[in-house]
Amino acid sequence: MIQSLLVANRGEIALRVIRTCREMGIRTVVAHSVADRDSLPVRSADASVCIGPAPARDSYLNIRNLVTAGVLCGCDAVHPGVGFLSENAAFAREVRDAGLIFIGPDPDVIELLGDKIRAKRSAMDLGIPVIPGSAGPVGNVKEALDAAGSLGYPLIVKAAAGGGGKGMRIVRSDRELSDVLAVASQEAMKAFADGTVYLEKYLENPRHVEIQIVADRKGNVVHLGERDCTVQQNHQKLIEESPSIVVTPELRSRMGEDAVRLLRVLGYTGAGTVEFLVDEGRHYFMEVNARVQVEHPVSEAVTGIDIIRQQILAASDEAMEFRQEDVMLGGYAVECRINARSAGRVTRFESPGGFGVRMDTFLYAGYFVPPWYDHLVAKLICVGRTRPEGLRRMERALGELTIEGIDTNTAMQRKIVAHPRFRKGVYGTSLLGDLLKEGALS
Amino acid sequence: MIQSLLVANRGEIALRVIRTCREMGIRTVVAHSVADRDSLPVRSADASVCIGPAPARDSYLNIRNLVTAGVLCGCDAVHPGVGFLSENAAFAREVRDAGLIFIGPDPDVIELLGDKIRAKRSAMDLGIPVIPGSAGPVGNVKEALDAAGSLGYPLIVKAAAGGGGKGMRIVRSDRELSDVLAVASQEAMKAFADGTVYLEKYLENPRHVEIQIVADRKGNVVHLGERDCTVQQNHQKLIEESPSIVVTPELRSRMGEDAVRLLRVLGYTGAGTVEFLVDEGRHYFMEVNARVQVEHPVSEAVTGIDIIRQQILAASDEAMEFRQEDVMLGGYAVECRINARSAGRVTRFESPGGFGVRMDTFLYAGYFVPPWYDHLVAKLICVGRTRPEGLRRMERALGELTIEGIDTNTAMQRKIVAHPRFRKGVYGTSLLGDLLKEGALS
Amino acid sequence: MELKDLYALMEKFEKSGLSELGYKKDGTEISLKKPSATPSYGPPAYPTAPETHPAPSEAPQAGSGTELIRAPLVGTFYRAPAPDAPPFAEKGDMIKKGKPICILEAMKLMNEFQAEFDLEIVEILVDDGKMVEFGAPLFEVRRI
Amino acid sequence: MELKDLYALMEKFEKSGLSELGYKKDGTEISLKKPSATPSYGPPAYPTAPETHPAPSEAPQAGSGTELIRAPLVGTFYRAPAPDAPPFAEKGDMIKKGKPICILEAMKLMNEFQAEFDLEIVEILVDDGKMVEFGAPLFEVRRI
Repeated sequence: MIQSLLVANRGEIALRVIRTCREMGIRTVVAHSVADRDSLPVRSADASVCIGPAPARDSYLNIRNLVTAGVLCGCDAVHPGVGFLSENAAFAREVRDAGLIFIGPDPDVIELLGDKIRAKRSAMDLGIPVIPGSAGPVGNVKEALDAAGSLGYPLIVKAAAGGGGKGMRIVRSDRELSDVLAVASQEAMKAFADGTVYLEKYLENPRHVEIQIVADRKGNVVHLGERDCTVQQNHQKLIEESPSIVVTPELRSRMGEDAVRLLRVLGYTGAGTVEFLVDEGRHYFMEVNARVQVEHPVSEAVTGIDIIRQQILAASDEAMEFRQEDVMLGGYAVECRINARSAGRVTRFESPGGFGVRMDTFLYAGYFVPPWYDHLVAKLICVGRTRPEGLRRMERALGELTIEGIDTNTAMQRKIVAHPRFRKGVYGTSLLGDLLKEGALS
Repeated sequence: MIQSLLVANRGEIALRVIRTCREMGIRTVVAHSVADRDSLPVRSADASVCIGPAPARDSYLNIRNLVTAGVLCGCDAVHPGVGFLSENAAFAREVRDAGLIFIGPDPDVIELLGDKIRAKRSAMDLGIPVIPGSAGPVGNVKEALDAAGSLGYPLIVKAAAGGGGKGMRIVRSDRELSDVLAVASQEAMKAFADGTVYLEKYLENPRHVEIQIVADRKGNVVHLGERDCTVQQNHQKLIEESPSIVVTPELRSRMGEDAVRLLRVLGYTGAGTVEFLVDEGRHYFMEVNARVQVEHPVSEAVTGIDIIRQQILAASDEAMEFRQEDVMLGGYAVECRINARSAGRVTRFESPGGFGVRMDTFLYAGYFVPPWYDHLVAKLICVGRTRPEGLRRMERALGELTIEGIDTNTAMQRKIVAHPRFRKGVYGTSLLGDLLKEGALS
Repeated sequence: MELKDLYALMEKFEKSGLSELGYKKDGTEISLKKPSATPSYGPPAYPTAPETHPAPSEAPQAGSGTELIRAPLVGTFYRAPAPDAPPFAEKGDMIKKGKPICILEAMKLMNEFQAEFDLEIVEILVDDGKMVEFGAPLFEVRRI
Repeated sequence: MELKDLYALMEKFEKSGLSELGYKKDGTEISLKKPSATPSYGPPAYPTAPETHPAPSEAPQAGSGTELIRAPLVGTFYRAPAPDAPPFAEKGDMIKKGKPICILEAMKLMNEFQAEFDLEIVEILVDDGKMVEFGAPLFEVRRI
């Protein structure tokens, strides 16, 4: 069993990992940049080590300093959190080569899943439905136009190494395709050091639904139901729910089984997410996130399972504490991401509380939110026996959340949660853009 | 359905009621004393009304002002919370006579259950096991000695109208009994304006286990499992758990059925608790608390049922939202009561968070804890799949709880939760006294 | 001015409701100041601002030479013994100690309140028939 | 006014709730002021105090005329190129720009660090073989 763990991340996910480690009796060392010296994770951990200056490329992305810190601080494992190096195969390899346990899947699996084209082919090989697209990368305009001819518009140009909307373009004609191909490729090259792009049929307004997987090293692969992450702003998730209002028990089984089959074949271990688009009752494989996700508490709420604990047990070669048939999906859970819109000192912070409310945050009164990193500052999770009950609770809890000194999206989240279209549940990924256009959120 | 509700209480229970009302779309008016003008419940409610000066007898116990406030503020219901007037039949009658709904059982039922001797007889009539004792009140020393002769020592002298340890005395000989009878009666008279006392066999070190009941006005009476409240200091509960480590599924059914039978026969409605002592695998009826209890969140955690909501639905003549067979007891929950040991200004307050943690408190940084009222300032509830998991989480969460400016029992709670004897689970109501004597908590 | 005079002044000033004091006489100059009420503690500002009831007891303040008569219970404020009767007191009236000045109705009981001393009604602070909470100012009066 | 009077006044003022005091008489001028009570922000004090690593970068501070050379990476600090070799630098040594002063080992790589200017070693702040975090002060030096 792991005795001492380096947390190679910051913010709420670092605190999240520290909390589970404390409950498991694991010593934590948190790696931090100069800007995060006074952060709550640093104060909460058993020890801390400064690994670089404020800019992430020199600290949280500094593989050499992170691995050295893990070794010299006497850790036997490294948790990469989310973002930063969490899906970086080279980092996972360096951690392993230094004799430490990387909390995540094997580097080769990370690498394969990081290539969106290879991941999609793996799914296709298993007969998992995928969105029709080019068979592989499109190297030039001619190849692209040929593929487009047989697929039909609208299409989406995607980066093979991508994520987060970078290198992504929607095109509706040969002309547009010819125009953006080079731009998308250059953007991909800049973001991921890999300019490979491919084409996919563009679904106009689908639901984004993903399956949470946990897998150990004894061959157990279990899914924890789905999360509906359809409410997105510029491909960034804002609100996540489980169960999804559009997923029937039959669809849940099909998606769950597809996700389990895929990750079993790939020899995946730890926590991972298989992302699908759902359109008119059908699901299409999109990609795999080879790490724990920001929205994992939603699945924890409906299953009662601590996903970070399962990651750590899997990495320790321990068997999972349950089987698929033990996983009971109960009630409804929803998460609102609270994002900062400005850096600055938090002058007042009051957390919501009471029945069915969970708060994950690294904020405290007096904390200075630095301008260097991701804008996520808190995750508010509410449960209910039903979706209406859970959403009423979320409205109530958002009303209690008080953050002063910095600007946040709390008011906008309240408006989304209260909006009749969101409440009714009939919408696709365009919901947020539509509401913004209508001025319904201002 | 109730539209507008007067909260005739303060502190965390007032906030608890306001939260559920907000989720149900019910307007809240909170009644407050002069001392509570700046309290979080007052700020959180839709409206507030000052009903008297700081001392509770002139404000929170002032029936005339409370009922008048409810009527004049346009409320159609009154929630009495816990303590204060929550088990006062006269208050319930005044509320009803003023044309408002009292959130609780009928005044006659409150009155019957307030008389511990009558309540015990009701249980005996149904064949529910009770602790052997005098058949009724003991009016003088001769009656008492006669009863003691057939019962045998040790015995406990109890006030018929009592609760909270007042008028209670343990006696181990005729001599002691003769000595304390008058004292106990006087104490009872002073505390409850009724000097009636009776005798019961004294169980040396039992478990305190209670059954949570919810009942509607359509004849549905359902139990939500048990709470183990064995960890007590001077008859004041400190830590509550569900399920109890000493309750087998068979015992749970027997206790649950006994509790349901009793409250069904009495025509009980709303939320109530049937308290038992458990000794060597057997349960003995003790009394009924005709109100919601401080520790109700423990049962909410293991059932997913909002008990305050059920109270309000029952009082509105709505049918319960579930049947006994729908109630699934899942996992484990524990509550630690955080009590202030001094009044004063809270200079820093940080709430614990993360998976499996619920916080109910009316504290905030800058709040002045007044010296006038009950010392309970926060309730920390943790869940886990098992007792060890839930207790590890509680230890972690207590470690995160930061309250500065006033003295609290947080450190003592951490020591209890961490103590091997508590962890092992083999103890009775004397646990806390024993640990204090040993110096294990200082 | 001697130091002991200064000490006495400091003490008086501290107990007063003043925040600053300046004094200058015959070459003596004194200035005193209290800390401004930092830090700005207080409960969180909830989006739903609580309604306030008629005449909350914070305001208004009594003027110089006057004092406030406050509601000793929660009830409905009546200025007259019956709907068609003239009010007990009008602005400017002189009321003898023991004479009724208003009624507070609570739980269908009409509670008559009398002047506790000879007084002049400077201002009537609540409208007839309105609810008052405990401590709400009813009249601004001047002792006579 | 004598000094002892001033002392007495200071004491009284300190104990008082005042924030400022000015006094002027016969050519004597006194002004007293307390620090403003800004809210004491800062992270919560967790019961488990975090361990600190050797030479946290807050302390020590460079003295007057000297400066600190800090660790540019996380690693193990070595004063000599090999266990049996003499140290690159001792306290009091004058080191020419470009000459090695220490090694930081990270991921089995020995990273040699050179003096960036001519300098005198005033103090060696880390023990040989100890771990240093990013920014940890290694040497206090004086430019020459």
